[in-house]
Amino acid sequence: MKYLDEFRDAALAEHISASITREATSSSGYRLMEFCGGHTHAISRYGITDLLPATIRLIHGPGCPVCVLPVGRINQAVRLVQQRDVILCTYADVLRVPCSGQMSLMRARSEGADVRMIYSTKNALQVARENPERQVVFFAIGFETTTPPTAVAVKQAHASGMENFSILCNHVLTPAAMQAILSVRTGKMLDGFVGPAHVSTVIGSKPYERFAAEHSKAVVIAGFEPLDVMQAILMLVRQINQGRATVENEFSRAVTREGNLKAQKLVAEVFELRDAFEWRGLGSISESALKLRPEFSRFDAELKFGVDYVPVRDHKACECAAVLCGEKRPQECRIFGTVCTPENPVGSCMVSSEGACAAYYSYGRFREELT
Amino acid sequence: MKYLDEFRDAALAEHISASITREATSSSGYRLMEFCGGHTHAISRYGITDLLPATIRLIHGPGCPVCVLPVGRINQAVRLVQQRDVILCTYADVLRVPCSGQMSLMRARSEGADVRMIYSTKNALQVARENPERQVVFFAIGFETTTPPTAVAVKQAHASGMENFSILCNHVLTPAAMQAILSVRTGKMLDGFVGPAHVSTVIGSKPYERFAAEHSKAVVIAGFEPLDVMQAILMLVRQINQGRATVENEFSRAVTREGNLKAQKLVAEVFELRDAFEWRGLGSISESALKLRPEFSRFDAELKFGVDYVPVRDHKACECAAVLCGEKRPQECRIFGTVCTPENPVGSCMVSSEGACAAYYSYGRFREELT
Amino acid sequence: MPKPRPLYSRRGRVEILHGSGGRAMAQLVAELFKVAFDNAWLEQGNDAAVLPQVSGRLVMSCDSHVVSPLFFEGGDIGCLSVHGTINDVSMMGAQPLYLTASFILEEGFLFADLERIVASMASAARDAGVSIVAGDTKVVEKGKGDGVFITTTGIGVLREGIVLSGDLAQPGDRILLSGTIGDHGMAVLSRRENLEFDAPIFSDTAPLHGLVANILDCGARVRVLRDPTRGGLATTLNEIAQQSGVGMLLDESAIPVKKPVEAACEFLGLDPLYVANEGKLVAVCAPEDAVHLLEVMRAHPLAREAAAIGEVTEDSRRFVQMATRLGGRRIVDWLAGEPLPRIC
Amino acid sequence: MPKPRPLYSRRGRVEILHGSGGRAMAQLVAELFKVAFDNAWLEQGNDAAVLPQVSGRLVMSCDSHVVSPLFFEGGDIGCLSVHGTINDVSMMGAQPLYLTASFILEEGFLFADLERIVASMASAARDAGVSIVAGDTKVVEKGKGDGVFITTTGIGVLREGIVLSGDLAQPGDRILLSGTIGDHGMAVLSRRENLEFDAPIFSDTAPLHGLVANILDCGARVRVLRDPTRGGLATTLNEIAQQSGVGMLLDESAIPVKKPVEAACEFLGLDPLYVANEGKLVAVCAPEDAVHLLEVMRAHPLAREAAAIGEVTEDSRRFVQMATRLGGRRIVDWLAGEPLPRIC
Amino acid sequence: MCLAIPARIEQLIEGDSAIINLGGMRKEISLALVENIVVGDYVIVHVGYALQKLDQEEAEHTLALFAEMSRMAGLPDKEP
Amino acid sequence: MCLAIPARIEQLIEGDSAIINLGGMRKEISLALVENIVVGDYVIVHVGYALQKLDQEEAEHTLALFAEMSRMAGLPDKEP
Ligand code: SF4
Ligand code: SF4
Ligand SMILES: [Mg+2]
Ligand SMILES: [Mg+2]
Ligand SMILES: [Mg+2]
Ligand SMILES: [Mg+2]
Ligand SMILES: [Mg+2]
Ligand SMILES: [Mg+2]
Ligand SMILES: [Mg+2]
Ligand SMILES: [Mg+2]
Ligand SMILES: [Mg+2]
Ligand SMILES: [Mg+2]
Repeated sequence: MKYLDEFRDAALAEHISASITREATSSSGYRLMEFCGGHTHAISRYGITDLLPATIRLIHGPGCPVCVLPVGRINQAVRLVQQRDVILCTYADVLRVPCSGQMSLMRARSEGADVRMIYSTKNALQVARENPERQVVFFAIGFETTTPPTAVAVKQAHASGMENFSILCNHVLTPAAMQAILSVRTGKMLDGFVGPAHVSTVIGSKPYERFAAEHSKAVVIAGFEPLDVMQAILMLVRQINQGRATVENEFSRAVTREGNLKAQKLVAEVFELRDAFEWRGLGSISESALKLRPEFSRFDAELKFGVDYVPVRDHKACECAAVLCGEKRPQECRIFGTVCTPENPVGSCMVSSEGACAAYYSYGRFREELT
Repeated sequence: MKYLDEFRDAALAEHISASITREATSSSGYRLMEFCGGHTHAISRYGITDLLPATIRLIHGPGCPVCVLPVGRINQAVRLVQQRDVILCTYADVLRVPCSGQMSLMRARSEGADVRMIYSTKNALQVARENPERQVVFFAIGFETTTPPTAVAVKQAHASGMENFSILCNHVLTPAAMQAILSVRTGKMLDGFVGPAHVSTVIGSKPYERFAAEHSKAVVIAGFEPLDVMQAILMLVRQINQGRATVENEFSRAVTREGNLKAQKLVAEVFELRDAFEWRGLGSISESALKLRPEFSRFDAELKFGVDYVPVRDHKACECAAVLCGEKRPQECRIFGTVCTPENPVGSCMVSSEGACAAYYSYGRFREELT
Repeated sequence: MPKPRPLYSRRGRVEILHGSGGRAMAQLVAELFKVAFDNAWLEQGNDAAVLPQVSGRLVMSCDSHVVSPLFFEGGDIGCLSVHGTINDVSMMGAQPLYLTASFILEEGFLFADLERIVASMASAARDAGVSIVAGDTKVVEKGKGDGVFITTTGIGVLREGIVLSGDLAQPGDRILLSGTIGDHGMAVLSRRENLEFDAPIFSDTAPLHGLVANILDCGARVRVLRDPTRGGLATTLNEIAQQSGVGMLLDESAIPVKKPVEAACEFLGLDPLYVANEGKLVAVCAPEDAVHLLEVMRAHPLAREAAAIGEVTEDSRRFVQMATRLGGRRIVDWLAGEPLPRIC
Repeated sequence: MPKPRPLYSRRGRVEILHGSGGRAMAQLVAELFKVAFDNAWLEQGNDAAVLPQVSGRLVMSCDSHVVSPLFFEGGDIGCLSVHGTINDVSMMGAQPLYLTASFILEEGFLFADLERIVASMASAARDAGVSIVAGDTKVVEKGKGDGVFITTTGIGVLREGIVLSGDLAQPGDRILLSGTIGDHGMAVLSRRENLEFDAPIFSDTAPLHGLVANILDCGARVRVLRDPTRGGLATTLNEIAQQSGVGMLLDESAIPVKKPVEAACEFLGLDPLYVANEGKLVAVCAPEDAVHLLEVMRAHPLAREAAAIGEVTEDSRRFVQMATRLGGRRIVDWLAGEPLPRIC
Repeated sequence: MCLAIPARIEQLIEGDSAIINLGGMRKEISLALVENIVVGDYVIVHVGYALQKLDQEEAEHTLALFAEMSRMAGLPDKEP
Repeated sequence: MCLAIPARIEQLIEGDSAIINLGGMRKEISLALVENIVVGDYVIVHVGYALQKLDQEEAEHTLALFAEMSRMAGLPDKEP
């Protein structure tokens, strides 16, 4: 597969590895946050840790939309689909996220709720067209990548006068999360970020510039292939060694400084900033999420069905918040691997294979006895 | 079972049989119509034919609500449930009645329509209560026995302000059918009727008096147990031998001259006469069926959903019409037992075990080679 | 590393992942099925069970069980699925030895119900002396199943000299029935939605191999054994008549039916001849041996009410006829359609 | 009396009465199943099949098949249900002989589809030299099934001296895989609603007993054979590691995956290690015999792309680990949850 | 037509309903179509409704008539 | 986060859509979020939408950079 296989080459990996090992010699080490779950996944799946020197300390970031969704948001969707005769469509990733009362959308389905897995917002519109007498709600989640497709769907529903389609909007913003990370202890101690890949194809590299400028953090935007991640680490090591803090773009084949203006425009037409939004782990962050603009408010399932968001506390043993801030490693959660497993996740980080806990459990736990 | 077992006694049957044999000696024979499918069923199931002399010729009447329903009425129900998102409830007997295009309500269900078997009108109301967001239609059929329970259901729906319940009304009247029989050739040749059992518990014996008075037909109202039927035959033989033509009541344990006035009143409150109704076999008969009174018209599914009754011809080889008038015996239909079988009925008389063709096929066909 | 907690709890429900072949399924098998069925073959956890060599002809049969409701007076889908297949194997005269059991679970099915069913299967198998040596678990999406379907296959061994088959009935042979009919079907119907009624009616579900062994050991010349399940006694007799190319003449008054079963049938317009049984058998035997065989059957706890109900006749049309209790005669036909309650 | 017309036609649909045990069911069995599967045991129409005595240990296994869609590139639920069970029997080293097949049909299912499926089963059984000797047909109400579910149980015979079991893998043993992984699962997924894609991907469904015979005849010391079906190669290897109390170390670059399968997996966020196969096997053998065994496997048409993919290690934690193609190392865990397409 | 069965009223229950008993089978039915029903009465039950009260005297009368007719026919009485 | 894959545009189809080809796998995607796409372009596909056109020159450049960095590190070139 062109533009994939080349970025998974073992010989090149060995070269980059050797460079990193040779150059990452600072005795204080390199505390680097891979912002995205996509990076976390690549690191785990390819065993990249084995190719890095001990001076490199990789810290998982909050860039997994499923992981950062607070419990109350899933509760809200479960309540809606259980109490009203709606069809709830969503991406498969969301189905198994645990919420209050040992529930999840998958379990709600198993008890009779009409929850459907879709691959694309197109499918959700299709479901609405095929069930004209029923209400179809799309549970929309994701960062700036997944938001434009939702915007397209809402615009299409608007244009065709659809009465039975709406969304539960949980779209969130990456730069706001990065900003929030920088305000916590762990964040302040970071030396640099492996910056978002696909999010950056949409928003461009420009939004990160203030983190370099104002917080003196090195940022290298990197693709999700293993060589991308390794190269970004090398580039970060070099910036740090040189005492620089700038935004560099390793993923230049897909990311420009301005990003995808067409997509940005579409999003801006349909959505506007929420005053604040609660994130799991990061708490309430102002202007960190989107809501539908007033002219599209009839597609807002929250208003349409009067289902309010009610914040709830995480499971009392759950350390997802700390994990998402990079304050704890998965194996430091005392229910990791016992009560909380991929089959029976207690926290959201154990659900997606991009979640830090799931990634460590599924790919990395052989290291445990070794460290 | 009290009031059942006593009326199935073999020794008494032998006695009555002997009486009939001794008395039914007219060389012109006795042409008696058992009006009801209930009688037909008892005759077949107990092998009563073996207990009667050759002079007794029993002719099946049209008293089977499933048999007399014209194809177009089933088409109407199928159309409704296939084209609209309704739940259609009906008695099991109706499910397999064939209609146009090799369809039936059962087949409509197998293709996805929501058709539900109920045992009582209570169940239909229950379905409506449990599915407030859907329209529930009760396909109401039957003679004067089944009509009062429908009336009760409509009144209850009315009283509780139900918006999602309605009926497709196919309730028909027994005396009108008896009148129609008397206007066809076979009917004119009859010597007497074994008159309806349970219908008469509701309407009483009085409505039959004109058939005795005006048409000089002997009528003996009889229960559905085998001794009831045999006793009625004996009573008819005696009337005929004596040249009398009156209404006698063998089923006096349940039938009075006036019938059940409370039930009659309920029916009259909810229903009124239709100008005319088409019967299979008997054609259109004026004032032979009921419709909802104007004050209950919002429960009329025909009006509510705009599904008209469209008369259609029976299957071209089907002899149900002739069988229902007593003009042909089942085995005289050329598709009997080959194309038309209980598993794959072509005509309605092959569906219910009270239908003349089904009864003959399932219980009596061993006689075929013997005659 | 500490052991992960069990993946199902009595309060939980079946999820798609319990049938996906992964760790959740492995744990379900280990914690539920292996424990309940408790035998070395399942314990091995291989793709197939390796069984000892048997001597004699093998007899093999299968049935899927889809009963609704799953629990009813006198039994449940679990014991039913064990008895149903044991009985089919037994009807050839074989000793049933091993079963496989395959579960198709609907997403959302309660584990508490599944446990109850599995326990019922385990105890039915134990009582009957057979082992459930292999199994399978699939989970289908909500709305694509009906709680649980269980398919069992049984094998048994047939000793030399036993020849039973539906095509061996001969004119003159006697037809014996091991007890009352209609109990199972009416027990299930009495719990069916929209029809519920109360009655002292209990499914007759039971394993018949013990009774069969007695029948085969008594020396009677038995031609056919068959359990009148779906389709009822009427259909089973028609099958035999069809296979053997004979007719039959039954005596209605000789056919035992329990009072409440008869009453419920009357009420709903059903004929007990067409209602399913799960612990009864029909035996066709040489006329000279009928009296003795009937005695032998009646000595067994599962056939105390056994009765001679008719005889095999010569009839090229293969009609099963019956002398009615009123003194007439009629056909007892195959079941046509489904046995649904009538209102007319 | 003339014969009634057939009760099903290609244009018709399954109705409840086809499963009620009456004449409609008898005709369906006679006109469809008996004709297609065509053997003396079904023809007899008894409660169970009486099979000849076999010599050797018996091997028995069952599987329910619930695949959706029913038809896919390279196969359908029919041949799958035959291969699936034959393969489980074969994995113990046995020669599969007889199958039972139980059908749970959803009301409204097209007879044309059923005929196609039954024909596919018949030809798969014929090709594999096994007979379908007993069966069952149930019909469930519309909305309580999913077209058709097929449960098959197979028995086979195991000759003296063959001992295969999942608990026999030893540190040092080699792990061989008979060909590419993920073909079946992706062929099915490519036809799944909301996910449809076009790709030259074909289910690998195939009967493996011929390949197994060659493997057993070649003299190699084989410890375990297993077909990596649901849960994929990853889960199968974990099962073996679990049973044998060992670890494994795989070489990612040695595991064959067809290009389009790899691409489709990438696109949907799936890992081919967890995608089902229906015509592949894993063999664990003594290290000295691995080269020879690989040659033998590659000589068989169903294993031309066979590969040595790793070795058994000592590991009390029973981890299956893998050297990634990048040069790192990771765990290859059991399948957790269901293999659903990811968007993140 | 119109399958209906005589059954004994075992218990009157609220909502103008009753429990009938037929040979040990008990089921709830509606009394909406009949009047003055007491426990011990027999009613003719159809689709879950009592259609009419059974007149027990008339029933005995009919049975007596059968016997009498037989006698008139010069046949032996039915054995008890 | 945000699984996305570079795939080649094989065919433009009506409704602002295209068929992509990825290693032989073909699927319809939407082009609603991108502009000026022609057959032969590579796009980054996410949940059925092209998110961005892939800049093939930049890709080659990045790969060259990898090689160069290795050379700078004094390691042998990757074999072709
Ligand atoms: S192990 Fe589970 S509960 Fe603990 S931090 Fe991870 S996901 Fe949260
Ligand atoms: S055999 Fe069939 S078509 Fe002919 S009269 Fe009877 S029911 Fe009608
Ligand atoms: Mg297997
Ligand atoms: Mg069977
Ligand atoms: Mg059975
Ligand atoms: Mg299996
Ligand atoms: Mg269901
Ligand atoms: Mg049987
Ligand atoms: Mg198996
Ligand atoms: Mg298998
Ligand atoms: Mg069977
Ligand atoms: Mg379905």
